Amino acid sequence: MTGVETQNRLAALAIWSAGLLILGAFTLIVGDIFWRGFSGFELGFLTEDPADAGRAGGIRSVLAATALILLVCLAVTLPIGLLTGIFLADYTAGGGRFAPLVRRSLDTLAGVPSIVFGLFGNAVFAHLLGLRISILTGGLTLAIMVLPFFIRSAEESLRSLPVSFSQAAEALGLSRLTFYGKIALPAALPGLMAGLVLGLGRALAETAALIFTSGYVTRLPESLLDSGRTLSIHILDLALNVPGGAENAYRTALVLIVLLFAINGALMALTRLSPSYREYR
Amino acid sequence: MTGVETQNRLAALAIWSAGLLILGAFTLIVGDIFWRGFSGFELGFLTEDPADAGRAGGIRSVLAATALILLVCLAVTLPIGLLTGIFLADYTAGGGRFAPLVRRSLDTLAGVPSIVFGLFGNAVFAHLLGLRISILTGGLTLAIMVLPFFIRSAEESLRSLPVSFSQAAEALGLSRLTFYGKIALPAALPGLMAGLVLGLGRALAETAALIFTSGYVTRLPESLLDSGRTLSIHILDLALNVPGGAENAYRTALVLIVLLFAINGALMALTRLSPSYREYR
Amino acid sequence: NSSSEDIEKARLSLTGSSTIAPLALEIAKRYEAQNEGLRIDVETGGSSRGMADARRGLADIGMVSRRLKAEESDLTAHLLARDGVGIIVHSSNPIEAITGAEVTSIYKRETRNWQALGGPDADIILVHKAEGRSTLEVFLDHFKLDNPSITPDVIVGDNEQGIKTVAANPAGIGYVSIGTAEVAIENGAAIKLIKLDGIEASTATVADGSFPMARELNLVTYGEIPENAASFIAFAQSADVNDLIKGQSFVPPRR
Amino acid sequence: MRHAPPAILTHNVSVAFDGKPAVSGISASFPDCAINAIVGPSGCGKSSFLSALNRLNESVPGCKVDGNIELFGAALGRFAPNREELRRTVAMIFQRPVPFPLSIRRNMEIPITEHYGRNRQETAGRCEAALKSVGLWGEVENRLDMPATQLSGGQQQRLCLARALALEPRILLLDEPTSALDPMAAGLIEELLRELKSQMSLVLVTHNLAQARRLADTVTFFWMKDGHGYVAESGPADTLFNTPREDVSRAYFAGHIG
Amino acid sequence: MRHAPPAILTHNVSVAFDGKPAVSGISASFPDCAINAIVGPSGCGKSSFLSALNRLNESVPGCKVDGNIELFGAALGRFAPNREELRRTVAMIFQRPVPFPLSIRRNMEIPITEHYGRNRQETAGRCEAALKSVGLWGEVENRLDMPATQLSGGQQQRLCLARALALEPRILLLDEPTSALDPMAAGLIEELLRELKSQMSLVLVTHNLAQARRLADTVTFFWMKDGHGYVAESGPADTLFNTPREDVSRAYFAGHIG
Ligand SMILES: Nc1ncnc2c1ncn2[C@@H]1O[C@H](COP(=O)(O)OP(=O)(O)OP(=O)(O)O)[C@@H](O)[C@H]1O
Ligand SMILES: Nc1ncnc2c1ncn2[C@@H]1O[C@H](COP(=O)(O)OP(=O)(O)OP(=O)(O)O)[C@@H](O)[C@H]1O
Ligand SMILES: [Mg+2]
Ligand SMILES: [Mg+2]
Repeated sequence: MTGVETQNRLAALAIWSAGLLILGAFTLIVGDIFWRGFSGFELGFLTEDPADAGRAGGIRSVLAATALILLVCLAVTLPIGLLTGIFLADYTAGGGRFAPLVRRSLDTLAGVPSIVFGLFGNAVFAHLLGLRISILTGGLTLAIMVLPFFIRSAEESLRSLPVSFSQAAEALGLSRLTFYGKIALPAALPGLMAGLVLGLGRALAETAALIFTSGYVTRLPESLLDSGRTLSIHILDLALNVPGGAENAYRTALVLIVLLFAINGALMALTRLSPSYREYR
Repeated sequence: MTGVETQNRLAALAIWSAGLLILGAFTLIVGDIFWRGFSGFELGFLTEDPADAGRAGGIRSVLAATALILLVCLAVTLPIGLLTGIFLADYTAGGGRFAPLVRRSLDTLAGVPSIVFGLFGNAVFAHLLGLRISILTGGLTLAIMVLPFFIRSAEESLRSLPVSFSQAAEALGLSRLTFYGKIALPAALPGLMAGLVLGLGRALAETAALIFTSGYVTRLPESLLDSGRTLSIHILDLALNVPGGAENAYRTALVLIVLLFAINGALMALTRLSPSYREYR
Repeated sequence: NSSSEDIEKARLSLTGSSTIAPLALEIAKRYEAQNEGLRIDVETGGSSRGMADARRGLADIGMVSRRLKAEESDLTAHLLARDGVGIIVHSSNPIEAITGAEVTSIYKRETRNWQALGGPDADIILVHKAEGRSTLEVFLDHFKLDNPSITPDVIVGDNEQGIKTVAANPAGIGYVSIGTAEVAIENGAAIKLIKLDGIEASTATVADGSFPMARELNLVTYGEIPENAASFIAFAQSADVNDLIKGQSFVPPRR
Repeated sequence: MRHAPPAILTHNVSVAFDGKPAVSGISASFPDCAINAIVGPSGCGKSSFLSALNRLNESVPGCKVDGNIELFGAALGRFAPNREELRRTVAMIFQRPVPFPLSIRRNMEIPITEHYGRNRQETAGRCEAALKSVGLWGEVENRLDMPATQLSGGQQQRLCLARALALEPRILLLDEPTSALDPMAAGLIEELLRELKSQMSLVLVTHNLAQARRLADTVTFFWMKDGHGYVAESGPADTLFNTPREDVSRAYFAGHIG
Repeated sequence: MRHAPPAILTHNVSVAFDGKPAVSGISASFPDCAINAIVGPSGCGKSSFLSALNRLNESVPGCKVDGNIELFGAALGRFAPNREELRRTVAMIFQRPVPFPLSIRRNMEIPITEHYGRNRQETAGRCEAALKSVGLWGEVENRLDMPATQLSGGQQQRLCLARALALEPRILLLDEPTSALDPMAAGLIEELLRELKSQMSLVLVTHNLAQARRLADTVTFFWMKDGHGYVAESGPADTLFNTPREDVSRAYFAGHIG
């Protein structure tokens, strides 16, 4: 059957085409942003606050608010996400019948429209808990949104570790805390980082959930209880509501993408520093 | 060191708390939607078209448009996603130096704000390719958005298969097409389905990318070139722009969540039918 | 082939302000029902997109939720309805009326406590609209305020958001679309509309022209108006749609 | 009058990973219709050498095979026109049974239709014949649609054998095929191999010297020097087990080393 | 005058998975300061039994251990107040070396600080002593911060031994500790085990009869009946290898079965 060789070649062709198509789409979308965003981009854009509804000035305060919101989001997502990831990956941690329930809940939450999270965050954090429309409220709401993604990817990366690690740790009489803290999480670092990058990406891209929670203010935030707008909301607002805002919208999108690259690169570099790295490409 | 036992107990406590917290948040958010959405819910809500800007009537046409957009999205995502997933998971398929580039691109795309996809889809599909604001344009735009997520999870589930499968297939002289089509993809089904559920969830929840691409029209779509609004846009519009639209917004959210559960359940049931299932919990 | 062209001809597209879109959608539905074979697609994306798409010919008609500015005179505005902007406070606030001078003084942070207006001893929480919102422009315009001089506690984007914020802050004050506020009050939101300079803030006073702070909801066209579009605009401006306008909590203009 | 050429003849074969040789200078000759055992300690390259015989390590990145391999007197390239044909003719069984996570039927059918085309009746016939030849037919006849992974380890290994035999190979490579099985299951497989040697040439890598003693017609003994494997001694089983020539073979077969 | 109690004494121990016994009725006695080999074919429950000795299979869901186990004359529960103490005292080495994917130093330090607290100097001392005792110190002294996974297989296994020895166990369980190593590396480990037996009791599961002959003081031979393992014969190594009593032992040690 020499048809097999032909088949192999066809398969390779299809697979490569798909890879190229994705790269093409990426180039088109990101290239477009770079192209338009770079024209007339000046460094002052990063150091000035927005003026004239965002048409003039820069995005300093928006960057600051974005960073703060991300930090709040991370501060909640990381511990809860890792613990829940362990919960799901490790049957002895208690998984049993309960884990599938949690897993199903997460999958459902992942599909809830973000506007619903926005309304929820507004009702619960902003009003019920009295945190107002603020960076704190926005970060907490984002955390709830990002958690389903982060948890699932934390679960996957923990699950992909060989069971022999856990067995060897038990044989050495190590506590579960030691095992997870010093062995499993460091070993799963590359996967965790990938999950974090995805989660942060989603957080950076979010708008609908933040409109009701972190708000629109373009003043430089002074505390976590101040309102502040993120890069994505700034882009949305410039694109939708501000006539003549398109140029700065693209510039902001450019900044956002460069930021994403930077976060991605930084986390990967961090990963490469860990001795666990070589084992798990 | 009996501290070890205490540590173990503390770790278990923390892990369980995290699991419970997630379940609590889920109950709160989804419970709220169910609670409010159920009050005054009638079956006619599913069989009538929206009236009075969505305050009255039902969501028949919105459901139809949503289904069509999802189908278009799936028709593009599934083949391209699977092929690209194979490309990334299988070094011999060509990965090499090229795969990390594709992987990085995908991670970046995953973090691009959806409004940018919306603008892109509007410019490229709607106007450049002349597909207008339509279900087709919306579905294609969604596909580009969902692909990064689906591809990464397809890659993960293929990668988690034992290499011995691929080795055994080679030893039997099977073509790569046969191996992937008849052995690897069926074996990776549970993971693929989970990825699909996540991707569909994201597609169902999307708004910003669709406002500019699939549109706002509430007429029952007659072709893929008609404009049509999805459940999420309907919810957003009712919540933001239609005074007194909150009730029907919650009812629509209820339908959306039940739909998600149904899709999730159906895909899992499908998975369970496959003989590969038992091997992989 | 010719039939598909016919379908092309019988298509009319509107895009723009998300505030107007629900109303335009209802009007379009009624008009379609009266004109067999015509299809009207209403899309949204904001006032600025409405104007941009009308100019580029991507839409037949744009929707703009404010009066056109002088530099936008290349477009033709067709008044569809009015929307009053009223001052709201928390329903537990005893204040029932306010003057223009008091509003100015509050928003300039000269008056900081409700006591100064005869209310409770509570620091006023200022709720303000985001830049680019037409309600904001109407508000600034009416009180001759300069936006950068205002330092609000909360900035919101939409009317619903403004209502939610004031409802949650007993010491809050804000301004929103009167029609939207009326519906919210009917649905039990903890806010109330207060008199401005002695004039009741209601859709009725907006309709009779006595309430001063209002915005226009316009359909806009660029250049020659095709026949299809012209007759739709005529319909949208006729008394036949008054019930729809009121249904969306807006106010029909005097015809 | 010339003898028939051996089933496998290798000359100076070496296998290297990333430039580092795992085995080198392997010259061996395995007759047809015989069980040819390869024995030797862990890591001396038995599996690497075995995979070279059906070019299975070609898809391992960084792996390079050098030297000459002849099958039934023809160079590897001339013997089988392409890789798939080669794999069909030179089958391979692994240490751990690898049933695909599909039904028993699908496990059998996929390779058969791949090589012989889609012919329902012929496929069913081949499938039944192969399962009978490994003694599995009676055990699974009525549950061909059950997942193959639910079979016991021994049954799984026999299924893998049947899957390969259905393609009518002329050479069967076995890499420690019983070392993960319990003694009864291993016994069944050993019996099977004895039956199969009337039809083909078998190359059996094993750690289990007792097994080699029981089964082998020829023995090739691998040992390690300078970090890579080489053939320390080879020949008829009797000679190696009873009168080995080399010191290292004598020590190994007497149980002093390895 | 009474003899010292054996290091390990089991009475009627059985291990079952999901209700299905893997081994049952194991009564055995392993003296201190000796290498006690467990031999037998695959699947007869050697690993399952070994794990029962330090309660390692307690965390395997569905696994149940029955019967009595005494260590140095004390019931398991009295011998070590809790599981962690037990694991420290009864160490276990696996077939494949399991270095954690961390530096060599971290691999050594984590268990030491877990059991003896954080004391920089004491930790370093224990670490060095343990690495010296397995002959690894000279090889890694200058690169303690390199990933342990970059060591060769033999070095990894010696690292695992050192990691366990640093905790000063009294019993060392070894589950085919050399079967994945090349003969030189295996030789080093064997030598090490011979040295260690002056300090503790070793239980060595091995497939390699030659290895058992070389090392064992006592031998316990597992065989299978009715789908589960049992002890067919046990006693001093000499007796078992030269004059086994049971038919099955005779056949197994002569290489006729298994
Ligand atoms: N894919 C690979 N990449 C790199 N090195 C490899 C690979 N496969 C095998 N090796 C190396 O080649 C050498 C021989 O390995 P091989 O598996 O052939 O030995 P073996 O005799 O079959 O051992 P065993 O009896 O343990 O199966 C080893 O040193 C091993 O590290
Ligand atoms: N985690 C487990 N779950 C279910 N069954 C198990 C598990 N571990 C072992 N078994 C079963 O217990 C029996 C004995 O297995 P065990 O690994 O103890 O044998 P062994 O003598 O060590 O074999 P080998 O020499 O192959 O290592 C086998 O039938 C196996 O299927
Ligand atoms: Mg091997
Ligand atoms: Mg074992």
